[in-house]
Amino acid sequence: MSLLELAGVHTYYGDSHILEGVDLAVEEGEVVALAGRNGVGKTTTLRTILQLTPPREGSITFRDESLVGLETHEVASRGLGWIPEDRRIFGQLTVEENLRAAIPEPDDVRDGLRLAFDSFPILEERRGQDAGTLSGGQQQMLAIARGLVGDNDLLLVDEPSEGLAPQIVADVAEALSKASDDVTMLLVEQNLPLALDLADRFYILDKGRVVDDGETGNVTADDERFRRYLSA
Amino acid sequence: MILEALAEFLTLSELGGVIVSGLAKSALYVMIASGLTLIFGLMGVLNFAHGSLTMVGAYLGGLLMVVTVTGGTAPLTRLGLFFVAIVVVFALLTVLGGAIETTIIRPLYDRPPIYQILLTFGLTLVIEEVVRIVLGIYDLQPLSDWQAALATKPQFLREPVALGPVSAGWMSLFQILLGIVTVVGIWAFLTKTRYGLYIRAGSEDTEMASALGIDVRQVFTVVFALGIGLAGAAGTLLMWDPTWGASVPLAAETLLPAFIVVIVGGLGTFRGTVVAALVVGMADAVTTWWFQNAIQFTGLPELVLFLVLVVTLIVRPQGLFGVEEVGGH
Amino acid sequence: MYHTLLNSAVGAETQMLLPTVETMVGVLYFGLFAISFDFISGYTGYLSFGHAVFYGTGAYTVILIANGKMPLLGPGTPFMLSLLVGGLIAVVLAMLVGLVSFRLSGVYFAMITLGFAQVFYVFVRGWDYVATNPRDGPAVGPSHVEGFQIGVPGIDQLSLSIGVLTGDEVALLGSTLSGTEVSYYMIGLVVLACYFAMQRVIHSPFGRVMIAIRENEDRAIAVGYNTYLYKLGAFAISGFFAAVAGGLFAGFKRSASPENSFYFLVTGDALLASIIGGFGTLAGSLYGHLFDETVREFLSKAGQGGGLLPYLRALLGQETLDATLVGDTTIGGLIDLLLNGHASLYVGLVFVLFVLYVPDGLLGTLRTRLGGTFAKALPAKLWGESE
Amino acid sequence: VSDDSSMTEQDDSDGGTTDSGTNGESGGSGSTQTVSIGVLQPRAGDLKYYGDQSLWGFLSGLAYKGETEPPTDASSGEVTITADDTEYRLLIRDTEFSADTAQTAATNLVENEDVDLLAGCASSAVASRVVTTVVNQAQVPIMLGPAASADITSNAETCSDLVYRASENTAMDARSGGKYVARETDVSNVYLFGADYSFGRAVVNNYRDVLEAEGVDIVGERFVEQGYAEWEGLLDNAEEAGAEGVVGGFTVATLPAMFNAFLSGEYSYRVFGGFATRITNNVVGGTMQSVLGEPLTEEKIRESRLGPFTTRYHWNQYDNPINDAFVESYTDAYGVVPDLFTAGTFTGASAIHQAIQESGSTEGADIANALKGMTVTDTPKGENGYTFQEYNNQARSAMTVANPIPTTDEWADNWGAAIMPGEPLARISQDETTIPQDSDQMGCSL
Amino acid sequence: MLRTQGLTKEFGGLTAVESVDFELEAELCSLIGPNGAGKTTFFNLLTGALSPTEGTVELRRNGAWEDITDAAPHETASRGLHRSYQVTNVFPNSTVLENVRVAEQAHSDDATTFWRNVDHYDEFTERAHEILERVGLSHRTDDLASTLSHGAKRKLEVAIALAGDPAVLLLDEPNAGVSSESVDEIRDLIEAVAEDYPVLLVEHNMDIVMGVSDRVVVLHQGAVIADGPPAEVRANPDVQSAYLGGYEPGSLDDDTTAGSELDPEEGTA
Ligand SMILES: Nc1ncnc2c1ncn2[C@@H]1O[C@H](COP(=O)(O)OP(=O)(O)OP(=O)(O)O)[C@@H](O)[C@H]1O
Ligand SMILES: Nc1ncnc2c1ncn2[C@@H]1O[C@H](COP(=O)(O)OP(=O)(O)OP(=O)(O)O)[C@@H](O)[C@H]1O
Ligand SMILES: CC(C)C[C@H](N)C(=O)O
Ligand SMILES: [Mg+2]
Ligand SMILES: [Mg+2]
Repeated sequence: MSLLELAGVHTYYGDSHILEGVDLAVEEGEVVALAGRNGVGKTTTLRTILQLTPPREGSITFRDESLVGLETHEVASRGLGWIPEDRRIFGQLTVEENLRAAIPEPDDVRDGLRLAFDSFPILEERRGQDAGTLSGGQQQMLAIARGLVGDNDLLLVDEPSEGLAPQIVADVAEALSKASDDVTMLLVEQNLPLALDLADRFYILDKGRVVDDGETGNVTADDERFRRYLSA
Repeated sequence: MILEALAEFLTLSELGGVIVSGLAKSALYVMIASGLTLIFGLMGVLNFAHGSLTMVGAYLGGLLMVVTVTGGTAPLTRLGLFFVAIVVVFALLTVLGGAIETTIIRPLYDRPPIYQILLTFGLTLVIEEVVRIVLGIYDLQPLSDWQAALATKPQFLREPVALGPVSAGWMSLFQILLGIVTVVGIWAFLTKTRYGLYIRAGSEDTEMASALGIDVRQVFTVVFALGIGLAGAAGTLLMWDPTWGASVPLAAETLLPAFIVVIVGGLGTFRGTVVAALVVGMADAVTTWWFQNAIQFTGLPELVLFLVLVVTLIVRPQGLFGVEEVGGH
Repeated sequence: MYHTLLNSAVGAETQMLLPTVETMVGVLYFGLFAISFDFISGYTGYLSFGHAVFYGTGAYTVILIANGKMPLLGPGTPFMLSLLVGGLIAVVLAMLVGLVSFRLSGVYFAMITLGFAQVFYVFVRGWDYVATNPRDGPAVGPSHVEGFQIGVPGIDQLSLSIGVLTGDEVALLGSTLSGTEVSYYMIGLVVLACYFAMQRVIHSPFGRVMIAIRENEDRAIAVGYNTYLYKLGAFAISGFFAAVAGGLFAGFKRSASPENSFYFLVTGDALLASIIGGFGTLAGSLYGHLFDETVREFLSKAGQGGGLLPYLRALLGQETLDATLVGDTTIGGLIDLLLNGHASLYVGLVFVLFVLYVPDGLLGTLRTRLGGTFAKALPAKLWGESE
Repeated sequence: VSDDSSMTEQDDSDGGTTDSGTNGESGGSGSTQTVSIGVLQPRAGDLKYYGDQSLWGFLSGLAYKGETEPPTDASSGEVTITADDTEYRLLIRDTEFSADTAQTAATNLVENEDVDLLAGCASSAVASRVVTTVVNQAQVPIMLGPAASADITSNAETCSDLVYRASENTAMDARSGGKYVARETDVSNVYLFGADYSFGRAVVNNYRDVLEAEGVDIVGERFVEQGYAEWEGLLDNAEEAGAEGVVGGFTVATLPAMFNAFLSGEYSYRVFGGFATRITNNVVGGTMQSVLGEPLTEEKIRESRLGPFTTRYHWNQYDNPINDAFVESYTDAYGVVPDLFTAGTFTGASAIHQAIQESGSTEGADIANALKGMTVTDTPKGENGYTFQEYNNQARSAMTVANPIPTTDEWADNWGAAIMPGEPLARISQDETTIPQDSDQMGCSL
Repeated sequence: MLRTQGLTKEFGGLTAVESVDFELEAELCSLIGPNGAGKTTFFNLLTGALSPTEGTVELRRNGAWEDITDAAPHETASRGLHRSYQVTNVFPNSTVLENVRVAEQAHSDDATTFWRNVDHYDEFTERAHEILERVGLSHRTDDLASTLSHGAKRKLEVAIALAGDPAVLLLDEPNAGVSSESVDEIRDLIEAVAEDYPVLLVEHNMDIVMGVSDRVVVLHQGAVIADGPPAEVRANPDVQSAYLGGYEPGSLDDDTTAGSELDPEEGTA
C-alpha cells in the first residue's frame, strides 16, 4: 500500500481546469520528484493534497484514508507537512516563534529548535528577529526549517532552492537529504540535477496530467524525456 | 481666570482627585477596549458591534442583579452576586460571540476587511432595535440608565474614601481593581499560552497556519468569542456606574472611545491598548476637570478625545506601539 | 406612469413598494454623495470615514449664503454659484485634511479622517454664527424665500426652481409637473453631470493611477507615481462632489443640521449605499441608496409613503388584528411591536444578508454576470453580439 | 376620498379633491364641512410617549367638543372626528422626534394632502424647523405644541400670525417657578444648569431673567451636553459657589444622572425645576428609590431637598368639571392619566373648533384670524383657562407648584411612576406666567 | 550612468550594506553574493525605498551627475531608475496589459490628465503590447495578473520594469522560480534588453551570470569583495569560498566537491 495515492484528481481555480486527472503514488520512505514546466500544476497538486484547493473529482488517500473533504489542519495533523514555494513565513513573528508554531507538542520544542538551528545556523543568530526582515534567502531557509521541525510523515516540498545562493543550495540539499532518512517527500524542484539527486523516483507533469515517470537512478538531467517536457 | 484655575488644578487634592478618576476611567476604557483589541488586532476584524454587545452585557448584568438582589441583601452579598453576574454574562456573551463568529463572520475572512466592518455595522442596527423592542415590552425608557439595576449597588460603593488629602470614591477604586485584573488576565493568555502564538500566526497567514496543523477557524472562533465575552463583562461593570449605566446609547458611548483607544495604542498590541487607555482616561479626567471648572465649551470632552486620536496619528502614524510596516523584499 | 400604477388593481401593492417622488429626490442627492464617497474609497482603497464633513460643508455653504452670512456673497447669489463655492471650500478642506491623513493608510486613514470629521462636527454644533441654535442647525430664512434655481445663472428661461414648496411647476405635454417632480429632474440633471464627470476621471489616465494605488501602492510608487499627490487630487475631487451633493440637499430641503450633514453616521449611510450597490462601481452607490430607502420606506408607517405595516393592517382586517395570541397581546399589537419604528432592524438584517450573499453589490454582481460594464454589456446581450 | 380606513394615502397632485372644493362655501348651514389637519407627533421610537400624550390630548379636545369618546386607534394614518357640523380629518404623521422627518412629513401634508392646518411638534428643534421651512413657505397655519421652547413665540424669526401655541412653554415654567422660589422660599442664591440646545437654553434664560428681577442672585450658570453624566464635579461647584438652590433645565436623557448624583451626595441646596412627564417621573422615582431606599415616604423626599417643582399641567392639579370629564374619559380610553403635555394640546384642539364655529369658515387663514386674541372656553384648566396673547399668539394659562410625593394608591394603576405631584402649594395666575409684551425677552410684536 | 560613494545602510546593529563604491556604465553588470549579502538592500538604497545611513547615490543625466541620495522612490523611477522585484509585486486585480500600460503612462506628462479617456492614449497601449510581446506574455494580455502562474508573473515583473524607457534597469532575481525552458527565454530577454539599457542584475543562477554579464560584482556581508569580468571573478578565491562553493550534483553522495568549478552548461537542461 502506498503512503500517498492520487487517482484521477481534477482541480479547478474558478472555471479554469488545472489538474486534468493526476495519478501518482508515493511509497513510505522514498523521495519522489515532481517535475514540469511553469504553470503545469505542480504547486496546484500539492495544494490539492493539502485540501487548500480541494479537488472536484478523484481520490486522494493517505495511509489508506481519504483526505478529500478534510480541513487543511486535519490533513496536517495526520502527518503532512508543507514547504510552500513562496515561503510564507509569518513576517510579524520572530524566527523562533515561526518554528514554534510548527511544533504541536510543547515537549518537542527544544529538540525541534535544535534541529532547525543545526541545519541553518543563521537562524539561531536571528532567532529573535522578526521574520519579515530577513533576506529573501534567509526566509527560504526558515520556511524549510519550519517544514522539517514539524515531525511529519510526508513532506510536500515546493521549490526549496528558489532564490538560494549555490552554497546555501548545498546546505538545503543536505538538510533535505538528511531529513529524507526519516521522512517521505514529494518534491517540486526546478533545479533538475538537484531534484534527481535527492529523489528516488520522478513524475513529469504536463498540462495537468502525469505524462511520464521513472526511477532516477539511471537518468540525467538531459535525458530525452525531460527535454521533451521541460524544454520549449 | 485661567491662571487661577491652573493654580487650583495643581493643588494636591484636585490633582490627586483627577488622577484617581483618570485611573478609574482608564480601567473602564481598558475593559471596554480589550475585547475590541483582541478581535481587531489579531483577526483584523473591526467589530462595530462591540459597543452594542457591551450594552447588551450591561442589561443582562443588570437583569441578573435585579432578579437576585432585594432591598435587604447585605452589601457583601451584593458584591458576591455582582461577580457571579460578571461571570455569567461573560459566559453568555462568549457563547453568543461564538455563534456570531461561526454563522456570519466566518464566511467573510477571505474578503477585504471592509466587509467585516460592514457586517458588524449591520449587526449593530439589528441588536439595538431588538433591545429597544424588548425594553418596550417591559416599559423601560431606552434613553436613560436603568435605575433598578443601579439600585442593586451596595451602599458603600457610593461613599467617598479619603486617601491622604485626596478624596476618591470607593467605586473608582473598585473599577481600578477590576481593570488591573483584566489586564493581567489577558496578558497572561496572550504570552503564556500556545494559543497566543497560534492566534498571531493564524491572523497573518491562514492557509499556512492551517497547513501547520493549527485549526485556524477554531482559534478565530475562540478569540472572537472571548472578545465578545469581555465586552459583556465590561458592560456589567458599567451598569453600576451612574456616569454610564445600562441604556441603549451606551452602545455608541462606548464604541467611539474604544476605537480611539485601540487605534491610539496601535494595531495588534495589547500593551499599546493598555497605555492608550491610560492616556485617554487621563485626558478625559483632565478635560472633565477643566470643563467643569474653567472652560464653558460643552463639546470639550468629546473634542479632546478626537484630538488625542488625530494628534497621535499625526505624530506616530502607526499608533503608540504599532509596528511599522515591514519593508518590501 | 406612477399614477397609473397607483390607480390600477394592484394599487395597494404598488404603493407599498414604490418610493415617493420626494424620496427619489433624496436618493439622487444622497446618491451623489455616496458616489463621491465611492470615488475615493472604492477606487483608491482609502476609506474616507469622515466624508460627511464635505457634505456638511456644501449644505451649510448654501444656507449661509442664502441667509446672507457668507462674506462677499449676498443672499441673491445664484444657487449654481453657491454650489460651486461650497465645492471649492470643500476642496480646500480636503487638501488640509488630506495633507495629514494621507501619510497613513488602511484603518488608520479611516480613523484619522473620522477624527477630523468629528472635530468639525462638534465645532459646527457649537458655532453660534451659523444658526441661532447651532445644535439644531440652520434653515433658509426670510432673506431667501424663493426657490433655489438650477440652470444657467442669470437666464430665467433656462433655470427652474427646486423644492417641494418652492419648486416651479411646469406644464409639459398636457400634464403638469409638480415642484417636487421638477426638482427631481433638475437635481437629477446636476447629479448626472457630476456622475459623468467622475466617471470620466475614473476612465482617464489619472483614474487608472487611482486604481493602481488601490491595487498595489508600493509598486505604483516604484513605477514613478507620486501617489501622495494623486491621492490628494482624488480626495479633492471627491470632496468637491460631496459638497455639491450637500448643496443640492440643502437647496431642496432648505435646512440642515449637524446630525444630518456632518455626523459620522451620514458617512455610514454612504458606505451602506456603496456596498449594497457595489463598491468601486460608482453608479452602484446610487442604486444602493435607492435600495436602502425603499426598504426603509417599505417598513415605515401609513402616511409616510405606503409601507408594509398599513398594508398588513388592511390585508388582515380588524378581526384578525384583534385576535389574541398569548395573554393579552393581539396580532395587531404584535405587528405593531415588531414593525412600528423598527425599520433599522430590518434594514440591518437586509444589509447583513447583502454583505454575506451579495458581496459585490447590486451593480457589481450584475456586471460580473454580464461581463464588462453594464452599459457596454447590455447592448451586446440585447443584440446578440458576441465580443 | 370617502374611504377613511387608516391606510389610505391620498395622492391629490393630479386634480383637486372634492372636499377642498367645497370647503369654503359650506359655511353655517346644516351640511357638514371638512377640515383636514396634519398632526405631527413622534409615533414611534424612544420618545413615543411624548407623542402619545400630545396626540391623545388633541383627540380628547376634539372629542370633548363633539361629545364623543376619543378614538383609541390612532398610531399614524388617518382619523376622523366630528364635532357639531364639522368633520375633522386628522392626518397623523410620525416625526420620530427628528426635524428632518418632521419637515418631510409636514411638506408632504401641505403639498400632497392640502391640509388646512398643521398641529403638533414635540421638540423645539422640530418645531422651529417646521415653522421656518414649511409654515412660512406654504403659509399654512400651525397650532404648535407641546414643543416648549419659549423662543418659538418670542423670537421674530419664528413667531408670526401663522403660529399659535396653546401649550405651555419654558418661560412659563421659569416665570412661575422662579417667582415661587423668590417669593415663597428663603433661597437667595441660585445656580442654573441647562442642556446645551434650544430647550435648555430657554429654560436657563428665563429663570435668570425672572430671578434677577425678583432680586435673587445667580451665582453660576452652566450648559452641558444632553445626556451629560458626570454631575459630581458640577454639583460640587454649585455648592462652592454658595448656591442655596439649583435649577436644571433637562429632559429624561439627563435628569436621572443629575438627580442620582444630587441624591447620592451631601449637598446643602435644594433642586428646583419643572415637574415632567410620566417617563421622567418614572426614572426619577426609580432613582429616588435606588438612592433613598424603598419604600419612598413623603418625609424621605422632603429631606432629600428635591422640589418643589412647577407643573404646567398634571391631572390632579385642577378641580373643575371639564378637567374631571377629561381625566375620566382619557383614563378610560388610554389607560393612563393625562400628563404634562395633554392639557395644552387639548386646548389647541378646543381652540381650533371654537375658531371654526366663530368664523364659520374652514379656511386655514380664517381659522388663524379667529384664533387671534381668543379666550378658549373649554380647557382642562377650567372654563376660559387659556387666552392667546395678541402680541405673540402664545396662550397664557395658570401654572401650579407642587412637591413630589410617593404615588398614591388611587393613581398607582394609571400613573405608574413612583412619584407624582402632590397638592398644589401655589397657583400662579395666568397674567403672571408669560413673558410680558414689554420685556426685553419678547422679540415678537404682532 | 549610476554611481554610489561610501553607500552604507545599518539596521540597528546590523550593517547590511557597507561603504559601497560602485559605478555602472552602459553595460550588463551582475551583482551576486550569498543570501543576506545586502543585494536587495542595495537596490532599495539606489531607488530611494530606503535612505542610506551614509554615502551618496548619483545618476548621470545629459552628461551631468545628479545627486539622488534622498530622492523618493517615485522620483528615482521618474528619472529612469526602474526595477523589478525579487518577490512578485504587481497589480494583482488589473489585467496584464493594464499592469504594463499604467507603468508606461507613469513616464509621460499625461498621467495627471483627468478629463480625457485613457483610450485616447494609444501610444501607451501600443508600447505595452510591444513590451508584453518582448517578454512573451502577449497571449495573456487580458488575464488578471493574479491568475498568472509563478513563472509568468516573473515575466510580468520584468515587463513592468521595462515600461517607460528606463535609463537604468535594476533586475532583482528575475529568474526566481522560473522553469528551465523559461530561464532561457528570460536569459535571452536580459541579453536583449542589455543592448538597449544599462542593466544591474541580481541573480543566483551562475550559468546566466557567467554567460551574459559584461562584469560581475560580488557582495559579501554588505561589502564589495570582487569586481571584474566574469572569468576573473569566478577565479577569485575569496569569491570561491564566500559564494560559489555551492551545490553540485552528486555532492550528496560524496561530500568532497565544495569549491570545485562549475560547468557553465550544467544545471540547464
Ligand atoms: N488563484 C488562481 N486562480 C486562477 N488560476 C490560477 C491560480 N493560481 C494558479 N493558477 C493557474 O494554474 C496553473 C497552474 O499553476 P501552478 O502554480 O500549480 O503551476 P506550477 O506548476 O507550480 O508552476 P511554477 O513552476 O511556475 O510554480 C497556471 O496556469 C496558473 O496560471
Ligand atoms: N528592514 C530590515 N530590518 C532589519 N534587517 C534587515 C531589513 N532588511 C534587510 N535586513 C537584513 O539585511 C541583510 C541583507 O538583506 P538583503 O535582503 O539585502 O539580502 P540579499 O542580498 O538580497 O539576499 P537574498 O539573495 O537572500 O535575497 C539581511 O541580513 C537581512 O536580514
Ligand atoms: C418640564 C420639562 C422638564 C419636561 C421635559 N421635557 C420632560 O422630559 O418631560
Ligand atoms: Mg509552483
Ligand atoms: Mg534579495
